[in-house]
Parts: sequence; structure tokens; C-alpha cells
Amino acid sequence: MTGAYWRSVSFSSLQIEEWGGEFTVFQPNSGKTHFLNQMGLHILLCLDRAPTSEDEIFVFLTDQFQLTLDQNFSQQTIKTLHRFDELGLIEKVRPESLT
Amino acid sequence: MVYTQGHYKLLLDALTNPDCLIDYSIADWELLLRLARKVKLLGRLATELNKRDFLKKIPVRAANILRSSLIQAKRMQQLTHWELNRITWALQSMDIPVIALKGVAYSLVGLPESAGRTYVDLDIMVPKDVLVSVELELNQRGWVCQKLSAYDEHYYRVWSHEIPPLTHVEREIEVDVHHTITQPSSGIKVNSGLFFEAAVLAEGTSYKILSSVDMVLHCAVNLFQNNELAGDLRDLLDCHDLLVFFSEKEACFWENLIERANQFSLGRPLFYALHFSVLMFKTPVPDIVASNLNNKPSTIVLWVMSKLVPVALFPLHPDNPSKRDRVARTLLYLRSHWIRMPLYLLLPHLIYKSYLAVFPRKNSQS
Amino acid sequence: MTVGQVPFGKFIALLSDSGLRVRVGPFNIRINTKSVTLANHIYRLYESYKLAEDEFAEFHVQVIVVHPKRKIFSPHIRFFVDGHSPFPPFPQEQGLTALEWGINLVIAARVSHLLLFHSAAVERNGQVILFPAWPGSGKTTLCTALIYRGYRLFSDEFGLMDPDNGDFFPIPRLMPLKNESIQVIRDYLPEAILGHEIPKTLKGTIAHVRPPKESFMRSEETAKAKWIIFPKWVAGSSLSLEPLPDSEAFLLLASNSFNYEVLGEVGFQAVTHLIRTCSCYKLVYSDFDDVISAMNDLTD
Amino acid sequence: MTEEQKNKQMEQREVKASADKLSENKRRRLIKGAVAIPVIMTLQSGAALARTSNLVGSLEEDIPDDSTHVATQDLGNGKRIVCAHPDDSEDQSGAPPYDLGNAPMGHLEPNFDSNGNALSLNDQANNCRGGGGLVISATAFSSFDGRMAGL
Repeated sequence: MTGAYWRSVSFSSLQIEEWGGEFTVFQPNSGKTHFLNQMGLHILLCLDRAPTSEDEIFVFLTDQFQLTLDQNFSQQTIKTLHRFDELGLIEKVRPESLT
Repeated sequence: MVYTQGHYKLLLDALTNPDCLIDYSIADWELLLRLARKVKLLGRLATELNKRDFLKKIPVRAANILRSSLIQAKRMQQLTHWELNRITWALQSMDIPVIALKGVAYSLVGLPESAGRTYVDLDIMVPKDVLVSVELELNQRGWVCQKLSAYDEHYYRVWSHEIPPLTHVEREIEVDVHHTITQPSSGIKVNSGLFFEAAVLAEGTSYKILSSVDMVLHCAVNLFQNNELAGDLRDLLDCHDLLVFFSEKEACFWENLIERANQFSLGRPLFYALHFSVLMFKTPVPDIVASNLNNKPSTIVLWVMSKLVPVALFPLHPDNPSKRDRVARTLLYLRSHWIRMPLYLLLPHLIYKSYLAVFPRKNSQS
Repeated sequence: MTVGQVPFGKFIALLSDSGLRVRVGPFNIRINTKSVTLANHIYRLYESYKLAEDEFAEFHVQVIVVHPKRKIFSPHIRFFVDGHSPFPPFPQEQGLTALEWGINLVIAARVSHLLLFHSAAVERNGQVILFPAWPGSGKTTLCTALIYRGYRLFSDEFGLMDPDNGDFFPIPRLMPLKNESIQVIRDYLPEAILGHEIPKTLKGTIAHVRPPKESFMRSEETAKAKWIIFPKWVAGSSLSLEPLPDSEAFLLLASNSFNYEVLGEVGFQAVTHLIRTCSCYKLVYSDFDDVISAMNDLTD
Repeated sequence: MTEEQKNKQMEQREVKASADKLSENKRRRLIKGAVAIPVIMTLQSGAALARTSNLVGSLEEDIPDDSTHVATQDLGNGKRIVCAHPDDSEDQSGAPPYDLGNAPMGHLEPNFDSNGNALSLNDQANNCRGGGGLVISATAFSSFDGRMAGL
């Protein structure tokens, strides 16, 4: 079980400004401004490269930020993924469209 | 004709012949913009002026108001389109047809004038048999119903063709979910299934919209059956724009329109839309259209309507509203309820509404 | 020509008939009222407002006294803009606050070609300090103290910015002091000219400060912002002026704007540019002398 | 691809590159701090209009019993102050409560104390403030009406 696959939505349309390791992101589709930390932005960057499974996202993040992967971290990350989904920043990929 | 003079003429000329705006005096501009704001047409004026590169040539204060309005119109367009995006997202697992109506549909179909149109809310239509589950699904995804009095709630659910408007807790756009285009209480039974069958995908998107003739019929029905007409000039202009747009694009548009209107027994609202659109905006409608429509109003009814409708569609003069215009509005208000409801329902509804007008509830939403 | 140069009789005639047209920063406003009481207040407090006769007016506002038919109800005041009333009625004595608040609302709701911050703004040495703040943080009081000590008033309520070039527009108007601030200013600035006290408004007792003449004379001179300072008055505190992280300043400023989201991408870029070109601080103070000397040090 | 789109893509790549270069310093700060999880916050801005000093804001002054400015409800047993609680999930940034957030909570203050003595509106207001709540104007309340949970 690798969890759902996700990919970013209209990543190239986002306006991103960095403020010393934090980011303000303007999303033209919704007109909303989001505030992200490094890890939040890294999820978007990662999902912009290719559709990625939740497990792969956990590994990618713990690797980048030198963390140990525990249940708390994966739960928090899944929460964030669903929030991204709700905001229309990312979307679930149907398994059949992956090949 | 009354609307060819005074403040009516000032507004009508600006809409039908924007080239004349270059000659407007400061006082004309001031009045024009106040009138256009009242009927939600500032954004439209702004796009017409932009097209002609006039914004730099008119008084700068007037241009700033128009720019502001266009920015606000664009913002509302963005919000409504995004709301449609999120509604589609929330309902994707239900696998049902969701049809975008009115303003958003006009821009999805590519109507040029929609660029400056001011949107207020998002209107969508879903099949009646899934209405309850749609509402439930949306509730679970964060769309909530605004607080209504028990009376309003009952009115919406039983006698109207909508469920009470929903708004997502994080956003501001109201979503009106319809299951048909006419009021169930109006006595006109329209088989809504036929609208879904004829619906099309908007080009280059995954959103559904009504077919061209159904979209025009909806516009006409909305204006002449569902509304009170007061200050609804914009909606008549929508009908005009759609008629011009589709008749230029589609070969058999007029024939299809007549056939569809007669099929649904919606000849009368369509007749009114065509009649007043021709009268005020000189829409190029072939004569055969009116003569082939069923359910046309009698000569006397048309005479009365012709006296009332044009003055009511226009905004009142902001400084000296005329008594005659107000009377026309009241009569049309009565008419709009008369045609929508059986009389035994109408009287209590009006009494309740006038009671409210005299004793407005505290904390009621404006 | 200013309001004070119009004879009172003609002034009353204008207000009750074709409308008094005055310049309010980059806008012209046409005011109508038949209330003689309100006319008297406006005549005194608007003395330095410039007239905009025969010019295009963006906003047309009216203050109407309503006399209910039944005696048990007392007369009340309604504010109208283009025949529409956005507020519930006000008590009769509150005509001036109704007018001032109504104008605020109309500007905030209708202007989108400029970015509107909910902020006080003053200028010294050609550069603007913004004091964005939540209600009750004392921005009007601080602003009043500064403009009587050499700073030019832009506004105690609106930071009006042209998003294309970052210019701020002055919009000098009456400044409503609330509750204790009224006495605080009377004590600290005996020279300040205040209107009558209006008790029991939505925000307590209000008295309006009439800004110095100079702010009206120079109301067409725009300037760019250099400092963004989030002030907070805390009784008995010693002065502290600490840098605020840019990301936090961005969020505070954007969420404190009336129309940031309406402007969309333009708003995002304008706030980004503003934060990148300004120094941002958090200010806590209780003493006016301290805060004025700190602001002088900063702007010298 | 148009000029503009191309330009934007270039800029986007630069942002990506800089974001990829996580300095040792920042990494440590993230790990040390409580934010070793992905964070996203969305700006809620439209509220500013309702929040203009003239419409909302907490009422701090004394409230006479015949006040019509303060938000009250009468469920049939006398006027009770509406005591609002800002939405916890909203960042209040140390400022006095200014925005009730998206899901504000509220309760009606009791108008009798534990001994059965009637409480004036002003007493109720003080009880509300004492419990960290916010007394709001009737106008403010009507603008939140329908969004206030728990009433």
C-alpha cells in the first residue's frame, strides 16, 4: 500500500515570494494568498515534478529535512495534502492514468 | 416614448451607441455613472470604452470609477468561476451532470460582452432526484445554508425552484442550486430532463452549460417570469447579447428557438424578451419569429406591459425619482407574484412580505 | 477656495439644494443635508476643505433627518449614498459621525483602482510612515500627536496607494477621537481644535479633530512609504520599537487592507513591493514625547 | 507559448532553484522549531471591510441597560448580552481581538447570578470580558449573524 497519488494543479501559474525561508503564494485561479513554510512549498515542488504517492512524499520530506518518519509526521502531512486538495493546489491522480 | 428622454436616454444611448460618450459633459458623466451603478452596468461601460481606447479621453474621475468597477467585476468573475471549480471538485464522486447557468455560463460560452459583466452569485442546475444528496454532499464539504426564517425556508423548498442559497464557510460567493428553470408554482410544467439531454460542454472546459436556445429561453423566463423587473435592464441586455451572439454563430438559431419555446410552452416570456429587446436595443430579430410563437399576450396585455416594463427596467433618477416610475415598479411586482403562484398562496406571501417591510426583523441579513 | 471662504448663507443653500462639493483627497464628494445643526458643525470643522464646485463628484451622499409620524418615536438620522442607505438609523445628535462613517464606507466599498489599507499615514521629509492598526490600537490619537509636531497628515483611516507606482495619496479629513483619547489630546495638545463631543455612538463618545490647514493646502502632494509601523498603546509601558519579520508584516498588512483581494495579482505584487522597500516595526508606547522623539530619530 | 508565459516559467524555475537550496541554518531552525511539519495558512482578507473601526470592534465602554448599540438576544426571559468568542484557528497576532474569524462561537450571558439576582447589561458585559469573550455591537452581530455557532 503506497497511499493515494497526488499531483500539483497549475503550479506554473502561482506567484511565489520568498521571505527568509517562508513563502507567500498567490494563486490566480482562486485569488487567494497562502502562506507556506519550506516544507509546505516542498510538497508543491515535489508534486509538480511528477505524480507522487503519499509514501513517496513522506520519504522525500523526511530525507530533505533530516527527520525520522513517524506516524505523527505522516498524519500531519496527509492533513496538509487534503488541505492543499481543498484549496485546489493539488489533486488526486486516478491510478489508471498513471501508466 | 418616455425612455427616449432625460436620464433614460442618457443611459440607453451610452449602452447602444458608446461612441457618443466622447461628447458627454461632466454633469452627464456624473449622472450616467450613478445610473449605471444601480443597474450593475458600470463594468460593461468600462469594457466598451476600453475597446475604443476611450478611457484616457474621458474625464479622469469618471475613468477611475469605471476602472474600479471593472476590477471589481473581474474579481467577481474570478470568484464565481472558482466556486464552480470547487463545486465540481466537491461533487465529482457523485458523477452527476452539473450545469452552470446565467453569468458564468455566458462567459463559458464565449459571449464577448461577458467580460465586463458583474456577477453576484453562482447558479447551477442539477437533476431534481439528486437535489437532496447534492445539498448533503455540499454541506459536508463546507457549504452552509444561511440562516433563514422558517417561512423563507418553506418558501424556498416547496414553492420555489431552488434550495436556499449555500455559501462556503471560507468564501463569500452564494451558490444557488436549481433543478429547473421555471417556478414549480407557476403552473408551467417543464420537463427538466430535456435541458440535461441537450446540455453541452463549454468549449475547452469540462463544465456543462445549456444549449444555445435553452440558454436564451432561461434568460427570458428568468426576466419575465421569475423577476420583478425593477432595475433589471442588465438582464434584458443579456438576452439581447445572447440573441445577437447565437444568431450570428448558428445557422438555424431562430427556427430552433421558436420550436423549443413552443415545445416548452414558453412562447410568452420569449415573446416579451424579443419584443422589449428589439424596442430598446434594436436587436435584429426576423419578423417570422414573433409570428410563429404560441401563447403570445393579447394586444391589450401587451399595451399595458409596454407602458410599464421600459420605465421599470431603468433605474430611478438618483436625485428626483418620479412617482410614475415607482407605480410601474409596484404594479410589476404584483404581476411577478401573480404569474408565479396560485392566488391562495400569493396573498399570504405578499402580506408576510409587506409585514416585514413595515417591521423589519432585527439582525436580518441585508 | 475653501469652505471657510463661503458665506454661511450660501453654504446652507448649497447643502440643502444642489449640494456642497468638497475635495476629499483624490476624490470629490457632494454632500446634501437639510439639517441646520449638522450644517453648523460642518461649517466650522470643514473650514479648510477645498471646494470642488462644477467638478465631477465621485460620491453623492445625503444625511436626512427623519421625523416619525408617531410622536413617541424621536427623530433620527439616516445616511444615504445614491439613494441607498447602508446603515441602520442613527440618533439625531449623531449626524456628523453618520456622515464621516458613511464616507469611509463608500470609499472602502467602491474604490478599487487604488489599494486601500486600513491605516493611518503621516509624512516627514518627503517619506510616509504607515500605521496600520486594528481598531482600538490608538492610531488616531498617535496620528493627532504627530501632526501637531511637524508631521504632515495623509490620513488617520486610509492608506491610499497607487499600485502601479507605489505613490500614496493624502486624504486629510476630520479625525475621530474616542472616549479617553479626547481628554488625553486636550491635555497634551491644548492648541488642537476639536469638534463637540458626541456621546453614545457605536464607538462610545466621539470628538473630531480638525486637521491643520497645511495638510489641506498640500493635499495633492503624493509621497512614497518608507516605514510600516504597527502601533499599540499600552498604559504605563516604556517605549519599544522592534523590527517585524517581513513575512509577518506581509500578512498583517494584506489582511488589514480593504480591497487587497479585490485587486488580485496586482494587490499581491503591490504589497510585496511595499514590504520589500519599507522597514517594518512593532511599536509599543504610552508616552507621546517618547514616541515622537523615536519617530523623529527614525525619519531624520 | 507566449512571451509572458515563458517569462513566468523562467521566474518560477528560479524560485524553485532557490527553494531547493536549503541552507543548513534554515534546516536546523525548522527542525528545532515546532514547525517540522508542512504548514499552509490562507489569508482571509475580506473581513477588513466589516472590521472598519466604525462597524465592528469590541465595545469597551459602560453599557447602560437601555443601550440599543450592544448585541443582545431575548429568548423570552429578559435581555442577554451576546458574548462572542473569536475562532481559535484564526491568528490574532497579539492584537486585541479584531476579527471573529470564520467560525466564531458565541453564547448568551446569564442575566441572573448564582444567587438569583438580576444582572444589568453592564454586569453581563463584564462577565463576558472576564471570560475572554468579546462584547460586540448590534451592527457587528448582524454582520456575523448566521455564522455564529453555538447560539
